[in-house]
Amino acid sequence: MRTDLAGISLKNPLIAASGTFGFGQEFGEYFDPGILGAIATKGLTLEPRMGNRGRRIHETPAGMMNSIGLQNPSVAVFIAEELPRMRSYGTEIIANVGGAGIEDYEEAIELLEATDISIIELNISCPNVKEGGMAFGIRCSSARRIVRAIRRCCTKKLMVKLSPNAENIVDMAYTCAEEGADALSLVNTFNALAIDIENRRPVFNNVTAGLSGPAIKPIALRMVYEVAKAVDLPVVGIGGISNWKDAVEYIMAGATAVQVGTANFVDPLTMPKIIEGMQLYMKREGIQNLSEIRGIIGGNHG
Amino acid sequence: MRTDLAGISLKNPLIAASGTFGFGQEFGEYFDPGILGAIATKGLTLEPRMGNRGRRIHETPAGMMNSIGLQNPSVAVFIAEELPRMRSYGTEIIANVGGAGIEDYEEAIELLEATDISIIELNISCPNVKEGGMAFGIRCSSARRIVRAIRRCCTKKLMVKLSPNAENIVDMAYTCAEEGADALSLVNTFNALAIDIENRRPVFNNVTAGLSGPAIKPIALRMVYEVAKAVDLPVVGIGGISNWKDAVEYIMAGATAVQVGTANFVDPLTMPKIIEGMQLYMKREGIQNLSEIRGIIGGNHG
Amino acid sequence: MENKGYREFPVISNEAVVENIYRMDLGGDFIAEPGQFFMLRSKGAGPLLSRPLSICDISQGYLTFLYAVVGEGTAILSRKRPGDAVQLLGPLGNSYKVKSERKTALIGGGIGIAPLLYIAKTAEIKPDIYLGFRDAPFFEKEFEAYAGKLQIATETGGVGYRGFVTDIRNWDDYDELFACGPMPMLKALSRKVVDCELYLSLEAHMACGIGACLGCAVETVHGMKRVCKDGPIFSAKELIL
Amino acid sequence: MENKGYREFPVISNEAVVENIYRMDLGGDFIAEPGQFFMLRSKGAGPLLSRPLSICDISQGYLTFLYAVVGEGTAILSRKRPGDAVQLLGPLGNSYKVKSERKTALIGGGIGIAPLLYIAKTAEIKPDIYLGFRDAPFFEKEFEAYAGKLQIATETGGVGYRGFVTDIRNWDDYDELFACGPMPMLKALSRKVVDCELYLSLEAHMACGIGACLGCAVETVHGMKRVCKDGPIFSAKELIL
Ligand SMILES: Cc1cc2nc3c(=O)[nH]c(=O)nc-3n(C[C@H](O)[C@H](O)[C@H](O)COP(=O)(O)OP(=O)(O)OC[C@H]3O[C@@H](n4cnc5c(N)ncnc54)[C@H](O)[C@@H]3O)c2cc1C
Ligand SMILES: Cc1cc2nc3c(=O)[nH]c(=O)nc-3n(C[C@H](O)[C@H](O)[C@H](O)COP(=O)(O)OP(=O)(O)OC[C@H]3O[C@@H](n4cnc5c(N)ncnc54)[C@H](O)[C@@H]3O)c2cc1C
Ligand SMILES: Cc1cc2nc3c(=O)[nH]c(=O)nc-3n(C[C@H](O)[C@H](O)[C@H](O)COP(=O)(O)O)c2cc1C
Ligand SMILES: Cc1cc2nc3c(=O)[nH]c(=O)nc-3n(C[C@H](O)[C@H](O)[C@H](O)COP(=O)(O)O)c2cc1C
Ligand code: FES
Ligand code: FES
Repeated sequence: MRTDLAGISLKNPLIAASGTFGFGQEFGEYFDPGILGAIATKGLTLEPRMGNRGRRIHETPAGMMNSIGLQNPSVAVFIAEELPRMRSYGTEIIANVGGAGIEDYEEAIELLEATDISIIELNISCPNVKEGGMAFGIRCSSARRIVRAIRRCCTKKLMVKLSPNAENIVDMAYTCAEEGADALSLVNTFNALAIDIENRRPVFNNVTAGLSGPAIKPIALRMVYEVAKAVDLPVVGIGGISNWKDAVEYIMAGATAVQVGTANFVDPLTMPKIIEGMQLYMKREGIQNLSEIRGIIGGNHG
Repeated sequence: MRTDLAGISLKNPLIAASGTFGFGQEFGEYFDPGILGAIATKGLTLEPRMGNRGRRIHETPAGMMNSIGLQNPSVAVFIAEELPRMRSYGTEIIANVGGAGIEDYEEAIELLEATDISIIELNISCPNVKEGGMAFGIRCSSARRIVRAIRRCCTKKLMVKLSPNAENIVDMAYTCAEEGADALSLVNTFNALAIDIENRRPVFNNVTAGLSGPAIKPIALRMVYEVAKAVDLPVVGIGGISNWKDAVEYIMAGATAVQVGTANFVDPLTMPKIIEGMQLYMKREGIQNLSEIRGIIGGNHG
Repeated sequence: MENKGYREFPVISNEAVVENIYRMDLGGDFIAEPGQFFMLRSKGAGPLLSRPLSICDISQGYLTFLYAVVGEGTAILSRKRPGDAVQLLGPLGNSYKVKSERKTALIGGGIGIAPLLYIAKTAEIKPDIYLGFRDAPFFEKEFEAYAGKLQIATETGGVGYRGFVTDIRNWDDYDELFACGPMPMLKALSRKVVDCELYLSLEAHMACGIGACLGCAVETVHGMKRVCKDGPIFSAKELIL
Repeated sequence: MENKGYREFPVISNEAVVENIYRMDLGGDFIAEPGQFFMLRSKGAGPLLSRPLSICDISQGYLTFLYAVVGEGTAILSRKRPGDAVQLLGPLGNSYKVKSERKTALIGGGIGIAPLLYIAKTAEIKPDIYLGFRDAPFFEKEFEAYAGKLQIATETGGVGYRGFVTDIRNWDDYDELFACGPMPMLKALSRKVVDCELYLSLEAHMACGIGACLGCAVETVHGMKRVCKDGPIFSAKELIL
C-alpha cells in the first residue's frame, strides 16, 4: 500500500489526523505507531497555548463537537521534547501548524525548517481559536495571503488543510494550488452549535465548536471528490473515517491518502484495523496498487 | 404555543418539512394533521416530474441521503386534487415551489396566487435536480435574481428556503431580506456523496444527493443561529429535529418556528410527540410564550 | 384514525435456521393480510431508519419473520434474545390472496421465500410451491403442509432441480404466479411468462414505509408507484423493470 | 506493549439498587488499582463515544460498576441483561491507596460513592467512610465490612446526619481525605479543609479516555492536565477549580 504523497513515500495511505493522536505516545500502549503511513501532530503554535476553558467535548448523533482551542506546548517544545520520540516510531511525521497572525505562522515554520520533518500541514481551518485560525480558511483572498507568505519561507512539502466552512471549497483548492501548495488535506471540522437547554446557553464558551465523526462523512467525501476532480494536487481525505470501507470510499473519490480522526477516540485500534481491512480487501479484489481504484468514480486521478 | 410567522398565525411552531410529509394524507392514518402549526407540501413544479431513476435513499450514520428529484404531480394538479383535502385539515398549508428556470417558478407562483394559500416557500436549494434548483441557492447574485423576480409576482407571504451549501449563509439571508422575502427557512439538505465500493460507483445516479437527519443538526443549528442574529426576518429552523429538545434548541438559537423532516420517516408520530413534549416543557419551566426563550442564547429575537 | 405508530413486541425466539438466516418469533395477536410487511427496529439503539421485513407467518399469539443477516440492521436483530423487545410499524403495503378458482404457483428465490409461507397458509386452495436456493435449502419443510406440489431447485444441484428455480418448468399452464426473490430472478421470470398473470413482490430501499418519502418509487406504466404503499406486490404487466 | 484495546465481557447481573441506580457485575478476572476507571460501551449499537465508569469493586471472577442512569448511554446500559456483553477499555487513569500510616477518611456524594468501595477494600488499614445522599441512602451496607467508622448524611435528614456530607464534621484531624462526588461538593470540601491532604476524583466529558483528545482537561497549578490520564485523582492543592 506504499503511497506517494507529493514526493514523500508513505508506508501506506493511513495518516493519524491532527489533534486526535496527540504526539503518538498514548497510542503506543495499544499498537506500534510505526505501522502508520504518517502521524500529523497536534496543532502546533509559536507560543504554548493552554486551550479553551469550559466544556471541550460534546457528543452529537454519530459525531462529536470539540473546542480544545489548540492546546499545545509550542513548536519549540515540540521540537525539543516530542519530535525525537516521534522520530523513533519510524513513520513520517507531519507537523500541523496553526496560528493567530501570519507572522506567528511564519516564525513557527522557520523553527520547523531547521528539523528533518518533510511535510508541514498548514491548518488554516481551526474553528476553535478566536483570532486567526479558521478566518484564513473561509475566503480565498485570506487563504491566498497566508499560503503565499508561508510558501515563501517553507522549503518542506506544504500541505494546506482546508476548512469545510470555506465559501467555495473548489475555489479554495485552486487558490492554494496557485500559491504553490504541494498537497491539500480536507476537511477540518464543521462549525457547529449545541445548546444546553436546561441552562439556556451554548454548551461551549466560544458558542460554536467543531463537528467531526461519522456524521460528517457524506459531506466531507463529496468535498474531497470535488476537489480531487478539480485540482492537480494530491488530496488527503479526512472526515468520519471509521473503518476500511470508509477509507476505500475516499480513495475511490480521488484521495491519495486519508486521515483518521475521531475514530481513534472511539477505538484506539481503529487505524491498525483499517490497514488490515484494506490489505484484505485489496487481496480479495486483486488490487495491486491503490491507483487502480483511486478516483475511479470519476475524478482525474488514478 | 400560537406563533406568528410573518403575520400568519400558526397554532404552534411545528411545521412538517417539504418532501417528508407528502400532502399529509399518509400521516392521517397516524394522527390528525390539524394539530400541526403548518404543513409544507412536497416540492411543486410547473410541470409534473417523475423524479430520479435509480437509488433514491441511502442511509448514513444518524442521517440519510435522498435523491428523489422533486417527483410531484405539478402545481396545477396539486391545486385541483390535493389542496382541497389539505384544506380540510384545518392547518396552514405552505406551498413549497421548486423549478428549473425563473420562468417556471414565476408561472408556478401565478397559479398559486389564485388559491387561498397564504405562504409560499421558495425552494432555491434542492440539490437533486440537475437544472436550476440549488444552483440559485449557492451564490447571492443568483438568489437575488430569482427572489426579485418572484417577489414581483407573489402577493403571498414569501418564505425563501436556504441551502446550507450557500457560499455564505448570512450574506444569502441579507440578500433575500433586501429583495423583500417575508421569512427564511433553513436548512435544506447538504450536498453529499456515497460510494458503492463493491460496484465502484456512486450510490446515486446523480453522483451527489442531499443529506438530512440528526447528523446535520449541529451545523444547521449554527446556521440558524447566525442568520437569526443577522437579519430582521422570522427564521424557520430546519435540520435533524427529532424530539422536543431539538426544537427548543432551535427556538433558543432564534428560530420563530421549526420544521421536522427526516424524523417523520423514523416515527410517523414524531410531530405530535414534539408538540406534547414542548407543552410539558413550557409548563414545567413556567414559560407562557416561546418569545421568552427565543434567541435567548444571544440572537436578536425574543 | 388510530394513534398507533410503532409498538413494542417481545421476542419469543430468535434462532439461526442455517448460517446467516434467522427465524424470529414475536409475541402478540397479529392481524395482517398475506404479502404485507412491517417496518422493524430496536428501541433507542441501532440505525436511524427501520428495516422492512415481510410477514413470514402468523399463528395464534405470535408472528414469524424469516430474515437474512446482510448488514448492520439485521446483525443487530440477530443478536436479540427471548425477552428482548423490538418495535414494529404495520402491517404495511398491499396483499395477495391465492384464490380457489385460479391454478396458482408461488415461486421464491433465496430469502424471497419468506412471504410465501403465510400466503400459502391463507390460500383458498393449496398452491404449488417452487423454492430456489443457491446451495443448501432452508425452511423448506415448513411449506409442506400448505403446498399442493413442493419443488426445490438449487444452483449447485445438491438438492432437487439443478439450476434456477425459474427454469424448473414452463409456467404458462398456471393461471397465476406469485414470485418473490432477487431482481434478476424476477426479471427472468417476467421474460419467460407469456400466458399467465404474474405478480411480483418487490424490494426497495425505504425510509418511511408509509408512502411519504417517495424513496421506494418504482416505474410503472401508470407512472411512479411506491413499493411500500402501492406495493410491495405489483402485476408484472404494469412494471417497467 | 500489548495489542489490547476494547475487550468484551459478559454481564452476570445488572439490577437497580434503587430507582435509577444500577449495579452491574461483569464476568472476568480483572486486575486494576483502586480509583481507576474503564471506558464502557455496547457492541455495534448505542452512542459513538464510550462512557467512563469507575471501578466500584473487583472480586474473584467479576467486576462491579455502580452507575446512575442519566442519559442515553447509561439507559442503554441499564437494559443489558445477564448473558449480554459490554466492551471495556482499561483500567485507565491513576489510582489511590489508603496507607496504614495515615489516618484517612473517604467521602462520597451521591453516585460519587462508587469508587470508594474498592478503595476501602484494598486499603492497608480501614478508613473512616462518610457517604452523602440527597434522600434515601443506597449501597451503603456494602461499605460496612471495610469501614472504620461509617457515617451517612442525607440532605432531607431521613437517615443519619441532616445536611451535606461535607458538613458532618471538621476534617482537619485526618491526615488524608479522598473525596468523590458532584463538583459543588468537591469545591465546598476544598474550601473547608485546611490542614490535611485532600485528594479529589474528578469527572469530565471524555472522548478517548486515554489522553489523546485533550477533551477532559482541567486547570492545575502545573498547567492543563487530563482527567483521564493524569487523573482522575488530583491533589486539591494542585487544582484550580
Ligand atoms: C417490502 C420488503 C420486505 C422485505 N422482507 C424481507 C424478509 O422477509 N426477509 C429478509 O431477510 N429481508 C427482507 N427484505 C430486505 C430487508 O429489508 C433488508 O435485507 C434489510 O433492510 C437490510 O438491512 P441491513 O441493515 O442488515 O443491511 P444494510 O445493507 O446495512 O442496510 C443499509 C440500508 O439499506 C437498506 N437495504 C439493504 N438491503 C435492502 C433490501 N434488499 N431491500 C430494502 N432495503 C434494503 C436497509 O434497510 C438500510 O436502510 C425486505 C425488503 C422489503 C422492501
Ligand atoms: C472518570 C469517571 C468515572 C465515572 N464513574 C462513574 C460511576 O462509577 N458511576 C456513574 O454513575 N457515573 C460515573 N461517571 C459519570 C458517567 O460517565 C456519566 O454519568 C455518563 O457518561 C453519562 O452518560 P449518558 O449517556 O447516560 O448521559 P448523557 O448526558 O446523555 O451523555 C452525553 C455525553 O456527556 C457525557 N457525560 C454526561 N455526564 C457526564 C459526567 N458526569 N461525567 C463525564 N461525562 C459525562 C457522556 O459520557 C456523553 O459523552 C464517571 C465519569 C468519569 C469521568
Ligand atoms: C478533539 C479534536 C482535536 C482536533 N485538533 C486539531 C488540530 O489541532 N489541528 C487540526 O488541523 N485539526 C484538528 N482536528 C481536526 C481533525 O484533524 C480532523 O480534521 C477532523 O476531526 C475531521 O476528521 P474526523 O471526522 O475523522 O474526526 C481536531 C479534531 C478533534 C476531534
Ligand atoms: C426524502 C426527502 C425529500 C425532500 N424533498 C424536499 C422538497 O421537495 N422540497 C424542499 O424544499 N425540501 C425537501 N427536502 C428537504 C427537507 O424539507 C428538509 O429541509 C431537510 O430534510 C432537512 O431537515 P431534516 O434533517 O429534518 O430532514 C426533502 C428531504 C427529504 C429527506
Ligand atoms: S418508503 Fe417512503 S414512500 Fe415508500
Ligand atoms: S478523554 Fe481524551 S484526553 Fe482525556
